[in-house]
Formats: sequence, C-alpha cells, structure tokens
Amino acid sequence: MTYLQKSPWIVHYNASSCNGCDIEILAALTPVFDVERFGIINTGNPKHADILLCTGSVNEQNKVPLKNVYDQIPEPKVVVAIGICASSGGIFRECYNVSGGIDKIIPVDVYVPGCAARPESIIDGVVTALGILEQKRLAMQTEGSPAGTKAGEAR
Amino acid sequence: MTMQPQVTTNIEVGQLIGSVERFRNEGYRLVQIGCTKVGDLYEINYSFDKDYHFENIRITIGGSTEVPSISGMYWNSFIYENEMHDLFGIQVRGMNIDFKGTLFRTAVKYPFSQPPVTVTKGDKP
Amino acid sequence: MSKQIIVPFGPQHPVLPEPIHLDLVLEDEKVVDVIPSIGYIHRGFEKLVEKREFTEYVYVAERTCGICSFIHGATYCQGIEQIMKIEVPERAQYLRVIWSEFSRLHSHLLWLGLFADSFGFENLFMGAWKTRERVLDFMEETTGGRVIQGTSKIGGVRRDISSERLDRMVKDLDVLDREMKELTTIFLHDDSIRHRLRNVGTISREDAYHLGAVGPTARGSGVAVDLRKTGYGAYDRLNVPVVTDSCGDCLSRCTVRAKELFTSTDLIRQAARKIPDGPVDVKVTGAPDGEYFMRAEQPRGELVHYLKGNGTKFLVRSRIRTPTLTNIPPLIKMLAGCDLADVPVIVLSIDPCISCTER
Amino acid sequence: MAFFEMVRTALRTVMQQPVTILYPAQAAKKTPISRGHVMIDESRCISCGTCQRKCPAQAIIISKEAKTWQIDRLRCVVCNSCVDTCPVKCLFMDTQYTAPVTARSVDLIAITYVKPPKPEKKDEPAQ
Amino acid sequence: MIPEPLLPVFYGLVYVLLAPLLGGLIAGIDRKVTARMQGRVGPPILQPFYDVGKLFEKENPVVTVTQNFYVLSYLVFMMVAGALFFSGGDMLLVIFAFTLSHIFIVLGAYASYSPYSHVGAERELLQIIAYEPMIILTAVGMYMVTQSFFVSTIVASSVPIILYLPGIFVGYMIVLTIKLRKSPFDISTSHHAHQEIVKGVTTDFAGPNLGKIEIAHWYEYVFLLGVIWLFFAWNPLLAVAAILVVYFLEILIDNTMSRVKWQLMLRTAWITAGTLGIINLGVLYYLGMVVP
Amino acid sequence: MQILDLLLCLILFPLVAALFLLVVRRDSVRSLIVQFAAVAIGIVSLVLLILGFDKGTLIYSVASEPVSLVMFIIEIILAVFILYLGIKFRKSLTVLLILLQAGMLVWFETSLAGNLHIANNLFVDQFSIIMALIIGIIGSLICVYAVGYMETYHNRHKEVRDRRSIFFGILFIFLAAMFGLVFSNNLLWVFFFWEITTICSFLLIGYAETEEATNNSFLALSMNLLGGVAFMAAIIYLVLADSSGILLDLNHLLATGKAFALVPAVLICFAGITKAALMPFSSWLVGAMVAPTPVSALLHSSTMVKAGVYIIVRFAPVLSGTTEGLMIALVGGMTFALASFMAISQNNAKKVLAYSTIANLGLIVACAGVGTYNLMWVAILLIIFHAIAKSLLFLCVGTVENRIGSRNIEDMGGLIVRMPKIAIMMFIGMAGMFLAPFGMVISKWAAIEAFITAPFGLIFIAILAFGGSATVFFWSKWMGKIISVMRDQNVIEDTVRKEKWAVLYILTGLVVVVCLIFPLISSVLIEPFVLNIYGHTTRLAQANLTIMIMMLFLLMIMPFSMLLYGKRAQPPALPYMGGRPMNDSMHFAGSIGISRELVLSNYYLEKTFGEERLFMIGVSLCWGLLLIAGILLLGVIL
Ligand code: SF4
Ligand code: SF4
Ligand code: SF4
Ligand code: SF4
Ligand code: SF4
Ligand code: SF4
Ligand code: SF4
Ligand code: SF4
Repeated sequence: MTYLQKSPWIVHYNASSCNGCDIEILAALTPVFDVERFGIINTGNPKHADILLCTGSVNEQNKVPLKNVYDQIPEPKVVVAIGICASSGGIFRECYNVSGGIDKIIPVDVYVPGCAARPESIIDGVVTALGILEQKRLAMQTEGSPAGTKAGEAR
Repeated sequence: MTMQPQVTTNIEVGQLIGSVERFRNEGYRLVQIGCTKVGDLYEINYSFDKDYHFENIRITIGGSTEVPSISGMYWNSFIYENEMHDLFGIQVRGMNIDFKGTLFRTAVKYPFSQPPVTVTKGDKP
Repeated sequence: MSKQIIVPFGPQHPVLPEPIHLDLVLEDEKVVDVIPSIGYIHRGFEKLVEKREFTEYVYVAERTCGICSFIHGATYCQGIEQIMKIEVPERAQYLRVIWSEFSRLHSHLLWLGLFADSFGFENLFMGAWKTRERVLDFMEETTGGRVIQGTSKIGGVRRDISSERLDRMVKDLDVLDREMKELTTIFLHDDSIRHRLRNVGTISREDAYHLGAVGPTARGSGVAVDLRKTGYGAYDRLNVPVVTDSCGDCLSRCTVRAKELFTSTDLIRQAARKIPDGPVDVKVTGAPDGEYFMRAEQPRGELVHYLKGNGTKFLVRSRIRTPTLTNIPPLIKMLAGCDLADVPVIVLSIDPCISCTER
Repeated sequence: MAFFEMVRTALRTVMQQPVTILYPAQAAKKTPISRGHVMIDESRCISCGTCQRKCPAQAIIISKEAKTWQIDRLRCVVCNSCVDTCPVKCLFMDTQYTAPVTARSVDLIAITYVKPPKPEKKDEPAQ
Repeated sequence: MIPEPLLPVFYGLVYVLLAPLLGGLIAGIDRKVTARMQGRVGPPILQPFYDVGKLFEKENPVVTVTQNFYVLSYLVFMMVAGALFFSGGDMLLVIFAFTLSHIFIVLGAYASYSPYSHVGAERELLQIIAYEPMIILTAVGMYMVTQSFFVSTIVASSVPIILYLPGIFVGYMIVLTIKLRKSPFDISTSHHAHQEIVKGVTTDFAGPNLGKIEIAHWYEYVFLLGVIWLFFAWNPLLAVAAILVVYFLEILIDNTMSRVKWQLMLRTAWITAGTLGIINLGVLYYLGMVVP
Repeated sequence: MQILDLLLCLILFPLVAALFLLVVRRDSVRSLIVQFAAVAIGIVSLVLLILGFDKGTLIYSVASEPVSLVMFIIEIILAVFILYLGIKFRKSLTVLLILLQAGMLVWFETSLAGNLHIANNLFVDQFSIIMALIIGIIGSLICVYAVGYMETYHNRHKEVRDRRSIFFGILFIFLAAMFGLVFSNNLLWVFFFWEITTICSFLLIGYAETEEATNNSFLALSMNLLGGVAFMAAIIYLVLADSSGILLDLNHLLATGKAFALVPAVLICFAGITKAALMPFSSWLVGAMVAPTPVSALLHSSTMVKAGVYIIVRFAPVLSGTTEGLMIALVGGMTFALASFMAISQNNAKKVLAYSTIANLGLIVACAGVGTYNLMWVAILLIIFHAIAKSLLFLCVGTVENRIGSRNIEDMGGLIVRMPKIAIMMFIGMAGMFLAPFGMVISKWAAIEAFITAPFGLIFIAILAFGGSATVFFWSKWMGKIISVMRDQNVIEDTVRKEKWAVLYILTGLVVVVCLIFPLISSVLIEPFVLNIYGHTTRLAQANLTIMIMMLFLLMIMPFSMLLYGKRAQPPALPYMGGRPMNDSMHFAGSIGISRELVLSNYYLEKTFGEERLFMIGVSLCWGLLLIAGILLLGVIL
C-alpha cells in the first residue's frame, strides 16, 4: 500500500523562466484545473515536498539555489522540468547567462514540453512523475533500510 | 498612427550633470538610462519625460571613461547605473547605492562589452 | 543591536513565484532594513539580437514574459515599424488594442489573485483566477495560445478575429464585468482586507513621481501617467480614461488596478465598435536602420523598448526597460519600517515582474 | 460591510457545481487553433530547410542527404514560425500538446517526398 | 461491562484510538468544503490520511536530532491532554497539559535555529498568549455554572450551559479560529495559503515528524470540538448539531477573511476575552452563581 | 526546650559564622567556614522540621528587656551609619527617611516603651518552619555557591574592591536576620530584624561601589525605609491603643481579629509591599541586579522579598474580606500582570528573572490580600516553589554569565550545545516556573480554583489568565533560545568547581522532588497551619495529583526517546534558508554578494510591552490603590 502516489506535494522553483510556465503551474492549482483533486498541494517549502516543479533555463545565479532546493527535498523525490526552457533552455538556450535546462544542474525525471506548458500537460507530467516516485520509494525500501534513514544520501 | 518625433541631444560627459540638473529642475522624470555598444564606443542615453514629452540626452564614451552618477538628482538612477556597470563595465562614480557588481552576477563578465556575435543560422546545438 | 533577526527572504519563497532575494533585518516583526538582490532571472537575451534576425526576434520579445507576452511582442514590432516607417493596417492596430487590453485584464486578474494570496485570502485568489480563465479562453480561441499568444509580427498581426467572434466577445464581456464587479467590491471594501492594505506601504505623490514610479504604482499615488495617452496603436482613436487614486498606499494601488479592469473592458467594447474591415498585415521588406524608443503602457506601467538597427538583419541593440525596474526604487522606499507580514503585500503591490525586469 | 458580500459569494459558490474540468476524465480545454505540436506531411516536404533556418529555437534539423526531418520536441517552443514559413505548407500545427516524457529523444521522420513527376501520397501522419 | 472506576481510563483510551480517525476525517471534510467554497472539486475526503501515510513513507531529515524529541513530546502530550479531557478530568489540568504540548512544538521550532521556524515559533507563542486567557475563562465559566472543573461533572450536568455562557461561547469560537490555524488567524503556520514565513513553526520538520505534527493536530481538533460539546452537553443531539454549525462557520470565516497581523490577533483575542468573557462571568457572578 | 534551642541556634549560629567571616582573609578558610556553616544551618533547619512539624504553634518567652535594649542600641548605631552615608552620598530622601524613622524610634523608646512587657518573644509554627527551611537550605546553598562565584567575579572585575570578608559576613548576618524575622513573635523584634535585612541588602547591592550600584542601593534603602516608617507607625499605633504592649505580641494580635489588627495589618502590609518590591516600589529590586548574582539569588528566593510576603501572609486572615485587603490584593494582582508583561520586553536575563520574581510576589500578595483559607494555602505553596526554582535560575544565569561574560539572553543561544549541563538545569528551572506539572503551575491552578469562590475573585482570575499567558511567552522564548542548536559550537562548560555543581545539582533535584512530594509538604505543613487559623483547609483533588505525577514521570522518560533516533546516525540537514546555501559556521549567501551570519533574536515587543510605559501605568495604578487603602484606613482610625 502506498500513499506516496495519492499525496504528491509539490514545490515550485522558478529558475529564470519567463513567467509563462509559472503562471500555468499556478493556474493548475486554481478552480478550473484544481490539482488538489489528486492530493497535490503546493507547499512552497522544499522540506515538505515530494515533487520539484521547475521552470526556466537556469541562469548563473540560480544554479546554487536550485541545487539547494533540490537537496532539501527529502527522499524519495522527483524533478519535473516544466516548459521548454526547463527542458532544454528553449529559445534562451544561447544566452550567455543560462545553463540551458534543469538537467544541467540536477537530475530530471520528467520533461513537460510546451511554451508555455499547458496546465493539463503539467497534470500529465505530475502523473508521470508519480510512477517514478513509487519506483524510487520501492528502491529505497529494498535497499534494506526503512524509510527515513538515509537522509545523507542525496547530499 | 502619428508618433511624436524623438529628440536626442548629444552632449559631452562634462555637461552631463548640468543637463540632467536642468531636466530635474524643469520637473522631468527619469525614464531610463541605457547603454549601447557601437563599435568600440559606448553610447549612453538618458531619457526623460514630462507630460508625455520625451527627451533624450546622449553621451558617447570610450570603455575606460568614468561617468558621474546622477543619483544626486535622481535617487532612482542607481538601478540603471548599476546595471550599466554590471553589463557593460562602465565605471560610474558616486552612486548612492552601489551594488559593486552584484546586481547581475553574470557567467560572462560585462557581457555586453564583448564583441557582437552574428552567427549564421543553423549552427548546431 | 543583538535584538535583530535576519531573514533570508527568497530566492525560493512561496509568496514569490519569481526568484528575488531580500535580506530582511527585523526587530521583532518590524523591518528595519531591506537589502535587495536581483539577477536570478537575468538571461541576457537582449544580446540575442546579434544571433536572431529582427523578424525572428519577435518570438524572443514575446517570451520576455508570459504575462504581457503580447504587449512585449507588439511593442517591439511597433518600434521596428517606427524605424522602418511601416504603415500598419487599421484593423491590425485595433486588434493590437483588443489583445493588449485582454492582456491587461489577464494580468490584473492574475495580480489580484496573487495579491490576495499574499495577505492570506486563499478564496479570493481562487476566485480571481477562476475569472481569469475566461480571459485566457478568449486568448486561446483567438490566438492559439493561452499565455504566449504569438500573434505579433512586424507589419501587423498574424491572425484576424472574425466579426462573429468579436460580437460574441462583446457579449461575454458582460459576464466578465459582472464577475469582476463582484470580485473588486470585495477587494475594495472588505474590512479584513482594508486592515491589511490601508496605510501600508504608503508613498507620496512627489516621491512616486521623482523616484520614477510608473503605471498603477504611480497612479495609486495620484500621478496621472498612462502611456496609452500618447496614442500609439489605435489608442488615439479611443477614449482612454486615466484611473488614479490619491492615498498612495497598497489599497490605492489595488483600487487603481481594480478600476482599470473596467476601463479595459470598456476599451475593448469601443475597439470592437470601431474596428474597420481590411487586411491585418503588410509585407515587410528591407531592414531597420535607425533607432527608436518605443513606449507603451503595460499592465504594470510604462514599457520602453529601445531599438537600434544598422541596416542589416541583425539589430545593434534592443534594450527593454520595464515598469518593474523603474518601480523598484519606490518599492524600497515603501518597505522602510513596515511589518514582516507587510513585506509580501507591499512587494506585490507594485506587481513586480522580474522576468522582463532582468531580461 | 463587504464581509457579508464575501460570505454570500462563498455560500453561493458552495451550493453551485464546481467549475473544475475533471481532466483527465474529461477532455482538456482546447480550441481549433490551439498550438499543440508541429506535424509534417513527410510526403510533401521538399527538404528546403526553411523551417530549420526560421526556427528560433533550432528545434528542427533537416538532412538533405539522409532525407530526414528531425524535431526535438523538448526544444520546440511551438511558435508556429516553421508552419508559417514552409513554402509548400507541409507543416501544420496539431492542437494536441506534446506529452510529457521521461527521457530526451528526437522525432526523426523520413521524408518520403520524391521529386516530381509524381509525388507519392501518404495519409499517415508523422511518427 | 466496564467497571465503573475504569470508565475514565476506557474513555481516555477510546479517545487515543479514535480521535485521529475522527480528526483526520474532519480535516478531510474541511478541505472538501473549502474547495467547494472556492468553486473547486477538492481532494478526496480521506486525503489527510493519505498525506500522513505519505509523510511516514518519506525520510526524516532533521536539522538537529533533538527535533524528534520535541515532536514526539508534542504528540504525546497532546494525546494526554485530550485523553484527560475525554476521561472526564479537570479542565484546568487539561488546559495546562495542552499548553505544555504546544510549548514542545515551539521548542522544536526553536531548536532548529532557522529563521522561518524561529519567526514561526515566536508567532506561535503570540498565539498561545492570545488564546490562553479565553480558554481559561471558558473553564472558569463552566465551573461557575456547574460548580466543577471536572469534565465528567460538567458533561453530566443537566444545565443548558450555553444559555449561561453565550459570551464565553462566542469568545471561545474566536480563539478556536486561532487554534484551528484558520484565516484570519493563521499567522504562525498555515495549512494552504502561502505565507511570508513559509510554513512557520513546521518549516523545518519533514517526513514522519511532520506526520506526527499532523496527527497531533487531529487530536487537537477533536479536543477543541469536544469543548463545544460541553456547552450543549445536556442535549447530545444539539451538541452534535452545534459542533457541525460551529465547524462550518469556522470554514466560512477561513474563506472570507484575509490573514491579520499579530497585533490585531492579540487585540481581538484579548479584547473578546476581556469583554465578552469577563462580562459574561461578571453577570453570572452578580446573579449569584445562579445554578444549583 | 529543644526546639527553642534550635531557634536560637538558627538565629545565632549564622551570626557567629558571620563574625568569623568578617575577620578571615584566607580564601580556603573562608570557603571552609561557609561550607561548614551552610551544612550546619541546613541540618539544623531539617532537625527543626523533624521535631517541630507536628507541634502546631509553639510560643517561647525569652528575656526580652536586655535583648530589646541591645536591639535599640544597634538600631540607633545603624541609623547614624546610614545618616552618615546618606549625607556623604547626598541622598536627601534617605536622610529624611532615616531621620524620620530614627525620630519615631527614639520617641517610642523614650515615651512609650516604658511599661512594655512582652513575654512571648519567639514562636514557631509550620509556616515558620517552611520559611526556615527555605532560608536554611536554599539560602545557605546560595552562600556556598557564592564562594566560587565571587572568586571568578573578582578575577573578571578587577576594578571592584575585594571586600569578600565583609560580603560573606553580611550574607550570614542576612540569614540570621531572616531566621530572627520568621521566629519573632514580638513585633518590635520583627521590626528590628526587618531593619537588619534592609541594611544588609543595602550593603550587598552597593557592593561593587560603582555609581550605579551606589544609586541603586540607596534606592532600595529609601524604599525599604519608607516601609520601615510604616512598620514603626503600626507599632506606635498598637502601643497607643494598648499601652501594655500586649498587642505587640504577634500571635495575640492576629487572634484579636480585625478590630484592632486591621490598621497595623495594613501598615505592616505596606511595609511588606515595599520589601516585596511590588508595583510602586518594584524599581528597587530591578535595580538590585547590579549586585553580584548570588546576592540577587538570595534577595529573590529566600530572603528579603520573602520577608515582605511572609509578613503579609501572616496578616492574611486579618485582611480577608476587608476592602483594604482587597486593595492590597489588587496591588499584588496588578503587579503580577504588569510585571509579567514587562518581562516580555527584557533581554537582560537577570531583569527577566527580576520581573518574574516581582510578578510572583504580586501573586502571593494577591492571594494573601484576599486571604481566604485556600488562598493562604496557595500563597505558601507559591513561596516554596518560587524560592527553589528562582534560586536555581539565578545561579545558572550567574554561572553562564561568568562563563560567557554576558547576561543578555540573546547571547545564550545554543547553550544546550555549549554548556549542556547548565542548559538542562536552566530548562528544568524554567519548566518549574511555568510548565505543567511543575510547581508554579500547580500554584497557579490552585489559585484559580481558590479565587473562583473568593469575593471579587473574578478580577483576579482575569488577571491570572492574562498575566499567566504572558509568563508562558517570556519563559518559552528564553527556553527556545538556550535549546536552539547552532552548529560550530564547542562545549565551554567548566567542571572544576565541585561545590558549585553540587549546589546546582541539589537545587535542580529540589525543583523536581518538591514537585513530587508537595502533597506531603502540603498535608504535613501547610494544611495543618491553614487549618489552625481558619478551621478548615484545602488540597488538590487526589485524581489530579495522580495524573500530575504520571505526567511528571512521562516528562522524565520522554528524553529517552532520543535514543530511538540516536542509533540511526543521520547527518543533520541545514535549515530552510529560502534556497540559499549556508555553511556550517552559520553564514549564508546574503544580498549584494555578502556572506552574512544568521542572526536570530527573540521578540521583545517593546512597543506593546515596553518597560517604561507599563511601569508608569503600574505605578500610578498601584499608588492609587494604596491611596484608597490609606483613606479607608484613616476612616477606621478616626
Ligand atoms: S541558450 Fe540562450 S537562447 Fe537558448 S534558451 Fe538559453 S538563454 Fe535562451
Ligand atoms: S517554456 Fe516558454 S513559457 Fe515556459 S518559461 Fe520558457 S519561454 Fe516561458
Ligand atoms: S509577478 Fe506574476 S508572474 Fe511573476 S512571479 Fe509573481 S505572479 Fe508570477
Ligand atoms: S516563438 Fe518560437 S520561433 Fe519565435 S522566437 Fe520563440 S522559439 Fe523562436
Ligand atoms: S511586466 Fe511582467 S507581465 Fe509584463 S512583460 Fe514584464 S514580466 Fe511580463
Ligand atoms: S522557400 Fe525560400 S528559402 Fe526555402 S528553399 Fe525556397 S527559396 Fe529558399
Ligand atoms: S514551432 Fe517554432 S520552435 Fe517549433 S519547430 Fe516550428 S519553428 Fe521551431
Ligand atoms: S517542412 Fe517545409 S520548410 Fe521544412 S524542409 Fe520541409 S518543406 Fe521545407
């Protein structure tokens, strides 16, 4: 029995996006899309989150905070790159100040394309992420240690 | 649509403070300060507005010329002056709030002072 | 001295959807010092003009921001058109006004929601965004994109709106007006909201003007600047009322935006009435040679696109000076001496948009 | 007392049906012109390379030799530029957005266009 | 079948076992109703249980290991306080145990030495001092009507307490809003809406620790609503109805108010305690402690 | 007459020790004498308990005249001494008061004292025994602690003249005077000891001889002299009322009831209020913080202020049910609430402790002023719990101060890492002050239950409810400070001074043990005493006691839950910093590229709970109340 899939809490980080994808993430929380139907809460605090929704092409200054936010999410966790910027750097890929894609900094599990990614697409992305989350949980368990014992691993 | 023609007055660095002071005294607000690299020179535009009347003054300097801050007259100029410093490497003297190069921490130092790259399209990722 | 608390506010923070970063120095909950730091969204795409032809740079300009995407695209195009002396068809000008005003509706509603969230009024956040979806639906139906519309092009617009659709739109505006009326009544009169907004983050008319405030931030302090009055696009043919409020506090800025919702719907109605038939774009040949400071009124205030071309397909410089950038100095003044709980409220009261601010 | 205004709104809302679209049980909102993803009619593409040059995100790669049209959907910003500029209008914009993926990949499509006299017709869409 | 002297122990045990179920359910309904007030569908009713189950599946990163101790103590003393209440114990003792448990969560937040937890802890303390007077006055009011601080006696009293203590009841409802961490008083941590201090006291708790805090909240809900029962104890049906109405009102208030600042919270809570509460008690007092 | 011997022994023995200490100069010898005397005093007070607890009130007559004469002479000498100091330091108020007091005294001795004959000069009952235990055990523990403390003190404060002989001498004289005070049945004697405590405290507060210390000591002196004048007035009133002086027999006076006793009761309670540093006079106790910490500990827990409340509690039966009593109770109540609020705004640890003391004394006086039987019970309970917990806290703060060189609460961050033992002791001491199921909460609780049936009790319940919540606030935030775990900290606790640690361990143990055995204390000492006076008594319900003891045990075993987690070695995570990186030395990436240290301070809410503002409110309110009491009193007299 797993609850992880029924209660994915998200934290959103904007690693230098244009806002387009961010407002679509927020829109996904609001009545017309209402992701709380799936138990999704936007916690705003990485320590409470299971899923990191990240937008933007990661500029120079954002590398460290992004890594920091990622590190503070307790295991098991997944990262969803929202939008083209987050997936590959998109139209800003060639700018001098961006790394181009979240996966240059932290491991990304799901890419949600779109510019801007649509709320439905974001929902799809999170649903895809849930499967991966479950796999990670099982992997954590089969490593022989009960959940909550290997906090140091990610650091 | 009929848009108002835009006036840009070229002045010397030494005249800057005096000219800005005139705008300030006449009740103009500072719209922006912006820099453009043209060849090896830097054009700095100071734009002012009063009742939708838009005016510009421009200084043209070399990369090593120090520019006086106008934050004595326009407190808000620091934001543009710091920007100019961080992106173009223009040295601004006497800013009221000096970020010392940390307003934009960029991967490339003074990116806009780098030579322009005009690439042919289709260069591969 | 030892009674201080330093709170690292951001870059990741739930009330800041965009990363900015303030070091707040508190005594109890009083903010005694605010040390801001920005640059978390600076991508440097202004330098992309060196790699993208001026016609394709439209797509970059549109992605300056996902909120007033259209206005950025259109302003860029209008700047180029000024340099190249292109006469844009009437219909395209009206369409630009319609989409611009829808952008404004979209932006203001979005802001109302986030603003409500900043003072802990979740239900209103939901309410505002619920209403906003109507605007986005219209956007998507007419442009194909919810937030990045992609209908700007140099010499006009990419898509037309059929006259039936325009008629239906005008009808839908009534529903929208009704919902917005309900929302704004609450925003402007609810006691618990007034408690959080009245006399918070006050800035005087003089300070607002001389520190360069623009848009609702300026108008909330009684400074009547609205760049639509310069008459770009089709605005010279429409009646644009400038909404101002005099208190200069967060509630005033909220009032201005709330009332502007209705001037926007009114402008859309005017435009729908006056829009002529005809083509929506002209063919563009050649390349821009010259410079122009294109100024337009964004939801957040005066936007300046400075464009300079040298006769090639690649511009020499594109500089975007956005309203938020110039609203930051007034913001710093507003934050002095507020409470910790007021910080998000005051920050949001200028409707900061960092994306285009830092470019 | 706008407080009661809010109370009224809240109470009315609680009585009404929620506005939520029950996606994925219900279909997603979209319009006939929604920009979803770019598709190609590979039977008509003349491998001219315009789309590649005009793509601001450099998502498309055309290989004349290998006769392939390749798109990186994690790079395409669905701007419609390629569709607008394709000289033979063999590109079009589908309203369905690209599905999320867990790994990077590109869509590689073999161009089946054969120079006239007789362009082969094939209805089968991309992929 | 249960021998008389063991009945309190039995009730206490029932509380310890069932309160989380009931509390979680209440939280679930709360979220559902809130969602509907916002025009949304909302989560499944059982969502709080999923959430807590999930939290126990996560790892437990702590800033300092002492946090574990504080959280556990918070939970345990919350259980103790509630169990004391439901086993008919002394109201004042219940209140003190209740305060004790809250101090533990505050200390847990302090222990982590993090800015947001710290500010949250300070605010939580402000909340405690805001609601404590009113809660004590509530207990005193109960005493004045029933001549006993013992819940067992109060609940057995056939007096319609609410008629004697309308002011206290309203005051209690106001501090209940503070206790349930609902708008306008969700200043130290909040359930959903975003807040300048991130998650306040709970910022640096994660995984199982956060789960324990959540469970403690459930215990707390049941206890707090149990106090409402006392006002209507002479008629159980009415009591249930009252609890439902009160809880619905709390949700409604939550959805129709913005978050206030601590100054106003303290003022509101103290002024209501000082006026409604004291005037109510004063009237009772000068009517000569009316009740048999 | 075994018990009488014990009483005399308790009064005289410290005096003898004091004489030795006054002449001894060698540290080691002094230390030895102090330790020996302390143990002896402690043992004798315990013996007194064992022998005397079941005897009820015992009254002894001692040859009074010669002693009285000696006392009179000493008082005159002291008056001259103070007069000299007052003139030297130009303290006109002090001079005025001491002249007034001495004048009254001389007039009394010359024209009224002629045919006085008071036989029963000493007495002992359960209340005296309790006080004796507090003085004998806690007081002497503090003296032992002081030996080590003063050594460090002088090492750190080279500028202060080393007058340790006088210091320790006075400490023991102080103890002797306290014993005398609680055992005297003759009001004249009480007054004598009363004045001795005043002067001892005056000397101790001014020990450092800085300008601040001198000023504050004179402030304390003046206020207490004012009380002394009122005390003297009470004595004169009594003798004028009955020239045989029989009314000066405290036991007799209390038995005569309100008719005679009310006026002196109010006057003496006024003196008690000055001594207990209640609201209009609270500033002297706050000012007394300049003294070395053991002095503060002594003043706050077992001597001085306790003398003030002791006498008021003695007169509680007289006050009960009178408007004057109510006024005094209100002064206590207001003091409790306002001092609790004021403590919120303080970051000086000793000041917080001072305000907390003032608040608790206020509460005791509130109980005594209303004066019903169950409130008397509560008052005594409060005296006990407060003395233990407060002395522990003062000594802990003193230890910390000696170690880290600051008494600022903000500098005590992370003590749990730096000085774990002290931190845990402080934690227990604070828990003792405000957390269930420890002492002060038991008392608060009992107070609520007692006030609810008392006349005008509602006012006091409201005061308790509001003031009590403030208490929670300032203790918790301080607790939070010491237990916050900061990185990069080393243990800096010293382990050298064995006797210091012994004192701290004993006091910590007492906080817990007294909590466990307080039902016993109550039934053996307090209840009989209350029963004796009122004819009925009170206690906590049995069920509640059981639960509280269970809670206490639960609290004690909870820390073992840490073992559960300790085994799994988790590298601790960093706190949430809004995405900013932080290093182990608590520096994070701040704005403008600066590496900033994380600084977290508590809230002090100056604007709401500011000292000055509340003090002004309190002073005017309490003067008002006292004025009303005075006017009522005039009505009674005329
Ligand atoms: S590399 Fe440049 S163009 Fe490409 S996404 Fe990044 S910033 Fe944009
Ligand atoms: S993917 Fe598009 S909409 Fe999203 S952040 Fe990037 S540019 Fe903006
Ligand atoms: S300003 Fe608007 S777009 Fe930017 S983060 Fe805030 S809500 Fe999002
Ligand atoms: S919309 Fe597409 S083509 Fe246009 S600039 Fe953006 S990415 Fe490039
Ligand atoms: S002001 Fe804000 S919404 Fe408008 S373009 Fe700039 S970032 Fe976007
Ligand atoms: S369409 Fe234009 S660009 Fe493309 S191959 Fe033909 S001529 Fe060349
Ligand atoms: S839609 Fe735009 S980004 Fe996508 S392939 Fe076409 S041109 Fe490139
Ligand atoms: S898709 Fe169109 S534009 Fe692209 S290569 Fe083929 S024919 Fe040319």
